[in-house]
Amino acid sequence: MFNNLIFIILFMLGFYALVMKTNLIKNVIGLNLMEAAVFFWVISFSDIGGEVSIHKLGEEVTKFNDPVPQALTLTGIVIGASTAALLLTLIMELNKFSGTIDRDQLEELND
Amino acid sequence: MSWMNIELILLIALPALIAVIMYFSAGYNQRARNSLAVAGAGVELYLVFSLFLLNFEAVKNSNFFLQYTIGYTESPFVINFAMDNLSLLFSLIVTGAVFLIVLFSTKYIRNQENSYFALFFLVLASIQGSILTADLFTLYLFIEAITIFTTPLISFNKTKETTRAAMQYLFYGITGGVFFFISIILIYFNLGTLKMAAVAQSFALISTPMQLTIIIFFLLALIIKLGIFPIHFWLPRAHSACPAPISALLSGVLLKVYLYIFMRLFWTMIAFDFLVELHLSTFVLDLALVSSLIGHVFALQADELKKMLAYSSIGHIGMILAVLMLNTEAAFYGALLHIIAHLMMKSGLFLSSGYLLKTTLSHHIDDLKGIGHKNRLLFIAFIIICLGTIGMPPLIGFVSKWFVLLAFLEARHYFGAFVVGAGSIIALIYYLRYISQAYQSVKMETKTLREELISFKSFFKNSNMMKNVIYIFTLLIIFFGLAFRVLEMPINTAIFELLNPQKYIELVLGG
Amino acid sequence: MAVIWQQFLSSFQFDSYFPLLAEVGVILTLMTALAAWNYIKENKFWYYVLTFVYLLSTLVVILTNDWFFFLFAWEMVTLATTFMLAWSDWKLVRQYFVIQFSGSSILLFGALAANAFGYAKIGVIDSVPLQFLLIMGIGMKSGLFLFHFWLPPIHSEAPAPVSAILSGWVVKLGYIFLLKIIPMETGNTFLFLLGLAMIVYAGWQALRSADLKIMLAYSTVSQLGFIALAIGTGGKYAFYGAVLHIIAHGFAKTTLFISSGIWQKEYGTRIIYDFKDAISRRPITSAATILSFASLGAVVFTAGYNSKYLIKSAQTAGLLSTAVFFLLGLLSFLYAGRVLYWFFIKDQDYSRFFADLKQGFNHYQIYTHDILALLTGMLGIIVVGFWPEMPGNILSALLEKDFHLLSGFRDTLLYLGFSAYLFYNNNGFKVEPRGNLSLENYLQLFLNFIYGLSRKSVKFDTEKIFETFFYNAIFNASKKLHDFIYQDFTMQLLWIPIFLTVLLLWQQIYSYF
Amino acid sequence: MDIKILFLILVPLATAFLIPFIDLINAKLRRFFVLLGILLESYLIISIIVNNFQSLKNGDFFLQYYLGGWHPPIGISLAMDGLSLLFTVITALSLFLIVIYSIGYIGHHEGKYYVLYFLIAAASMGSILTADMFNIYVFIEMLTITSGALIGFKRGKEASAAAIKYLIYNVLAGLLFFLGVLLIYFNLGTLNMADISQNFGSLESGIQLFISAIFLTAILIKMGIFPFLFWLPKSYDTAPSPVTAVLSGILSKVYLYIFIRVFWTVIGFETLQALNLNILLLDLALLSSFFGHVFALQSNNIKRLLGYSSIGHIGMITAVIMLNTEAGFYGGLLHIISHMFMKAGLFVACGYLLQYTRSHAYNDFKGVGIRNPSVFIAFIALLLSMIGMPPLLGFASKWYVLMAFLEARSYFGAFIVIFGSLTAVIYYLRYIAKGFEEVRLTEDDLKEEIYSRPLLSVLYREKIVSFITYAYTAIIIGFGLGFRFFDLPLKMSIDSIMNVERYIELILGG
Repeated sequence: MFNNLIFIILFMLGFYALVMKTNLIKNVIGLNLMEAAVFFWVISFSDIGGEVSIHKLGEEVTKFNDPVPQALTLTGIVIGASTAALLLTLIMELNKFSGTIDRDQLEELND
Repeated sequence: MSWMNIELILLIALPALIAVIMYFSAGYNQRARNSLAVAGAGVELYLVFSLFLLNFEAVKNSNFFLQYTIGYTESPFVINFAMDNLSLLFSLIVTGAVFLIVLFSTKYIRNQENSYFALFFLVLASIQGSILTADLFTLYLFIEAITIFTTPLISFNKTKETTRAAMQYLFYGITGGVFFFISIILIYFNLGTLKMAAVAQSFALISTPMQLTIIIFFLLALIIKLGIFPIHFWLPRAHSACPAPISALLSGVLLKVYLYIFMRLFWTMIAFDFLVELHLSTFVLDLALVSSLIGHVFALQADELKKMLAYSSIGHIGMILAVLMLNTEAAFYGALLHIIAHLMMKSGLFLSSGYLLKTTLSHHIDDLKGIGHKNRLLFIAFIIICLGTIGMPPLIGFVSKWFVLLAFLEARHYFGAFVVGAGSIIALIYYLRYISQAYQSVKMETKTLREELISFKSFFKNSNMMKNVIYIFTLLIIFFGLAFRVLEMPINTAIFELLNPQKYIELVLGG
Repeated sequence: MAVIWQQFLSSFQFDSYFPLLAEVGVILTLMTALAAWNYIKENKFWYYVLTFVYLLSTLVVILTNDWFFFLFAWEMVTLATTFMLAWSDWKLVRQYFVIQFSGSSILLFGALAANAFGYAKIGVIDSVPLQFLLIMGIGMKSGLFLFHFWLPPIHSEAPAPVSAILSGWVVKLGYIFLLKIIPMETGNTFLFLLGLAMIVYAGWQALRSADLKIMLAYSTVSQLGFIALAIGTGGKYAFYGAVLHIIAHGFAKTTLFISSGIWQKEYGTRIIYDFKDAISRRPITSAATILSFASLGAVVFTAGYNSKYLIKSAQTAGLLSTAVFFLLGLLSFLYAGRVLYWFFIKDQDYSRFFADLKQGFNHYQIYTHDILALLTGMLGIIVVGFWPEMPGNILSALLEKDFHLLSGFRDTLLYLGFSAYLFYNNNGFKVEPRGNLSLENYLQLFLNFIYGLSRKSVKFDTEKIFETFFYNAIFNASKKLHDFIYQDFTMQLLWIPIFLTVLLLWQQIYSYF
Repeated sequence: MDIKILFLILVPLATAFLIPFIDLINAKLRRFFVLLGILLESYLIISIIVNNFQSLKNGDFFLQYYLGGWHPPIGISLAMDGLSLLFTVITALSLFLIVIYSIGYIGHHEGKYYVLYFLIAAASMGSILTADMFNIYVFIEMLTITSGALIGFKRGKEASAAAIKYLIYNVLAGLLFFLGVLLIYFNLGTLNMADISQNFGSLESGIQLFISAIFLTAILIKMGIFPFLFWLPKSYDTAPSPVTAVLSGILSKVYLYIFIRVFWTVIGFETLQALNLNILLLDLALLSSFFGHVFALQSNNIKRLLGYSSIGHIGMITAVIMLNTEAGFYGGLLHIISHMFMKAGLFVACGYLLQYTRSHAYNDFKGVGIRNPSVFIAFIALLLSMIGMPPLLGFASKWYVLMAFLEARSYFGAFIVIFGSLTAVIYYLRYIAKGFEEVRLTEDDLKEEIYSRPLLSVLYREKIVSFITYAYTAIIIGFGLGFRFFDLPLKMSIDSIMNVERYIELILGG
């Protein structure tokens, strides 16, 4: 139960940063925080104390963690990184043109 | 009565074909194109007239009936045509008037003739289609086609105000179309069929509130299209913005087609007593009368000749609709006669105004000074037609006004009779306003005279064709004024057709 | 086509005195056509075409008993006479046409109402409201009391032969029609009162007018009053009186208007005071004028006396009716006599009368057509005067009617005395000449009023209601809604958690509703 | 085991990765290589249709491919049934047309543009064909990132702001989708759609509600239904018009497909009904359609207006599908097809018309109709078909949608459809009128206009650009008259939605 609790706290923190903060970069950080929370939750959920699920020749392995969530998290991390990179470049672009990255001053974001 | 008479399709396909040829005939010299247009309209008229003559006996004892169906049979999107006396009469007068209008416009239109004639013949095709159709879906198809094809014609000479008029016309046309669409879909939803005859048979099965909604939406659509009182303001702007032959086509011919559709919908399809028991007929009657009065009163203040003519056609259409709603034998006779009379008179008026306004600086009343002296004989023809619209005796206007008034008085509807009388007096006043303006002597300084003659040199070179068309209209009016009994036979058979839809139903379904 | 022709022919009705009236109409039109030969100079051909059309339609109006052809023909009469006015001034055409057209639409309304109420043919109509409606219809066209305002200006301005036709016959068609529809026995009291008012009012106006043609126009109105009175009283002799009066007044007024045309050509003015030594210059015209004025004033052996006597005899005998009639007779004698007084009596010197007469005859160039017209007019008055039952005694009922010529002679002498006394001491009612009446400004006033009305009515044109409603209202509403939903980015992002909670709690929310 | 499906995804992927190398050789070749790629793609689809035309005929069309040979419960598999065939065909057709359009339209950084474009192509093909939940997530994220980059393609203040807003929304949605997939995995232990739908019913209703709520929010954000329609109009406005054509034409339809697949085959409509979510969704979709049309009324920027109107239409389609009746699906799918062609056509035409106007604002739209008349007539034809004029495709689809609403007795839905077409008449006519207005180009206007903006497209490319608009109008009119042609594919896709058991039995049984 403990890992669900941490997941929810981290998720809410990230969401708070994303929604309430007016600085765009903080929003991106918040977004990554939410993604990290999900990855953490997945790994913690699927860890049953077993071996790493790499098959050594000749060895008999009884208990190993389920490899599928780990694969999912790997892809998730890749996707999170690429979205963050894209968002940050766009924020730099916006800053170049309008000089600020503060959501309140930027009128274009609202309409 | 063979099942598949090919003439009906020919009537619609021919103008469409000519339109296509016309569109791609940009390169040909003008004379070839004009003769093609005239030949096309002539063949169309010949076709309709031969239909009338060939089965003259059938028309006489009113069992004239042709039918044709194409398209996927089971889905609602089947297209079937049927022509009985009423549609034969209408298609006859419509094609006749359109033939004369084409004759006039070959000389009148000077630029972009190919797109003009292409659109014109497309409109003619859709008019024929909407007259001949026997099911609601094709009717909706053709009504939308008419709206779409007439809009570019209205904004033909590309000024700011004509485009505004065209846009307003398109907007109200489409909203009318949407209302029509709603009622069609409700009918299809309740009865499963869109064939007018089948709908007529089983219209009673629908629950009364649904009947009420269907009828109301039909009425709304037609009130918008006919330019009846609350939504009439687009009509003067649209009919005065377009070139003269087009405004003749619109207010002379097109309004009559919508009246025909009104008759077809509320007499053959939805039996008229549905309307009576829903007390809608009295409502529409009074609305039409108010619209007629409004039309005439507003015509008084119209400062442009064509706008005044458009307002007066609102007045006349309101009157015809009111007489129709009386639903008595005499009322139909008066209405049909007035439809024919108004068709001839209004097209004649618009064509002659087109010719007259070619020589003046602008359409405004102050610039009309002295045109009476300049083209003397033509203006006399204009006056004769005006007298006709007012209802002076030797002309057909008197005869139709007589029967309309008679119908009103027989139905003891005194307000209607008053509106007819007052309308013609007001009409006299605003016509006189323009006629007296035209006869004022104008001191032409040499400069304007010279400049005027040069600028219209090309126009006057071959303008006698235009004059002949207008003279033909005047002679027609005078001839029918004296010999209106000639029209009696077709009108009576049409009324007989209208009053008992059973014959139409079992002919369409049985056949 | 053939069908119409049979129906047209079958609708003619040749009973009682209507063929006689038709003949008189033909003669009068002939007279005016002759008079017009010299009067009308440019495009005569069209004038005679119009007269021919007018002649045909009057015959149809009088003889037909089918509503449609009756109205068709009467409209043609109006159309023909309207265009005849063009020879003097186009404005007249406009005025005359507007008024006649509104009159004819009322008449159309009445005729159709009668047709709708079951009177398929023009015949006696019993229901009084219908009679009233038809009288109103006739009113505008034939100058009944309330609608006679247009008659003097138009008849005085029109060219002489045209005003001759107008006053002589066109105005009377209405009364001929009334003869057909008003029941013989009862008559119509409303018509009776109208007639009385017309006689008095128009007579007084005629007395006060200095211009010859205006005086003639007003006298037409007052004589029409006599006809209306006759038809109003009802009874065989009253109707015969009306017929006779129509004929007598027709002849008299046509000759008078033709002669007024000649006087105007001769003297160049229409004011009666400056007609000097008329007899010597125009002997025959003055003879005709004297005779027709005498018939107008109901001098004993002229046509006017017979008809007026018949009308008087038809009244309910009694002191009041005889006194009233004596005064009415005196009034018409006065305005007729006044003109004669100014023409021939007031400060004219007849010292070298015969020399002037002889000189007048030989050197003035005499227009044969005018003379012929005047002679037929005089002949008509004399014939009606001496044979009230018409040659070939068509009006056979008048054969044994005793016209008390002796008492008539006595009345004429009394009238002569009274008028001589009155002319002598208030100087022949000399009134300074008013400018000739014209309807133009009244009509223009009326038209501008109507244009103003319609311009005001356009203000609440539905277009503005629809346009403002459709475009502006909808756009503003959607703008407001858009701004309300689109507050700013944070608000928009907050929608996500809100939506998630709504979804999760949906069961409860749904069960709540 | 049919390799062709895999190639459907691989071909655009390969073209995307090979384009930079082609650039190295010489830039001229790139345009032909791109054409080659898209032609290969369409060849593949045609061959699929031709090969199993017989099975298409008698309705039991089904293709399957197991990646790496592993059978369903473990391996990732691609499946193509009637519905996905329909969507693949129309997406490929639209992609084909838009590629030709963008050859004519895009002037700068063509290489980057085509890479992103073909990635989108691959991702959309992939998400239509996969039968595996996580695989859908991957393709969705691919779509988000590439379309985000394409929206920000024009490097302006507006474009980057729109891209940021778009990305924030969609990445968040992607995250929620990922959460949903994980939840499914932890509860059911499998990721294969057929497997999940088989025993999704066994879960108790609390978990079912939570999972469907998460999926619902994710997909609604992506589709742009009411609470989350804020990113859509802005991104349509600033993106270059071939990109908007792709976004509105293809992407929204792909998300609709995912919506159908997730809620009909995976989660199953009965669970939604049990949770009464379908009523909420129906009303929400109708509300979103209402808002879409109302907001379109007030927008004075042509592309944003088209964005709002596509929100309206998407809302209407989802509502019709939510009715879950035979006629509902028929109307919905037909409207998806017609809306795809109309919207893509409109944006293509818009791109052409707005080339020389100063901005997309309403009063800069002045005189556009007179400057390029023939394209404007095509533009009006497309607008008329959006309103629902009879001879055009829009009318047929509106007819069936309205019939579906009436049969299902949801009169509010019918009202919204009518309201939509009535408001459409108003706001489209406003622009048509503006287009025709005379514009008195004064001397300096002309000078300022021509030299101020970089010439996006080279002149000889004008022909291709206007040609595509005529192609779309031809499709509209052609199919408008012959819409019966869609009867067979629609019937097939309806029964592939309706009976989920056949889908499960085919995938697991195979």
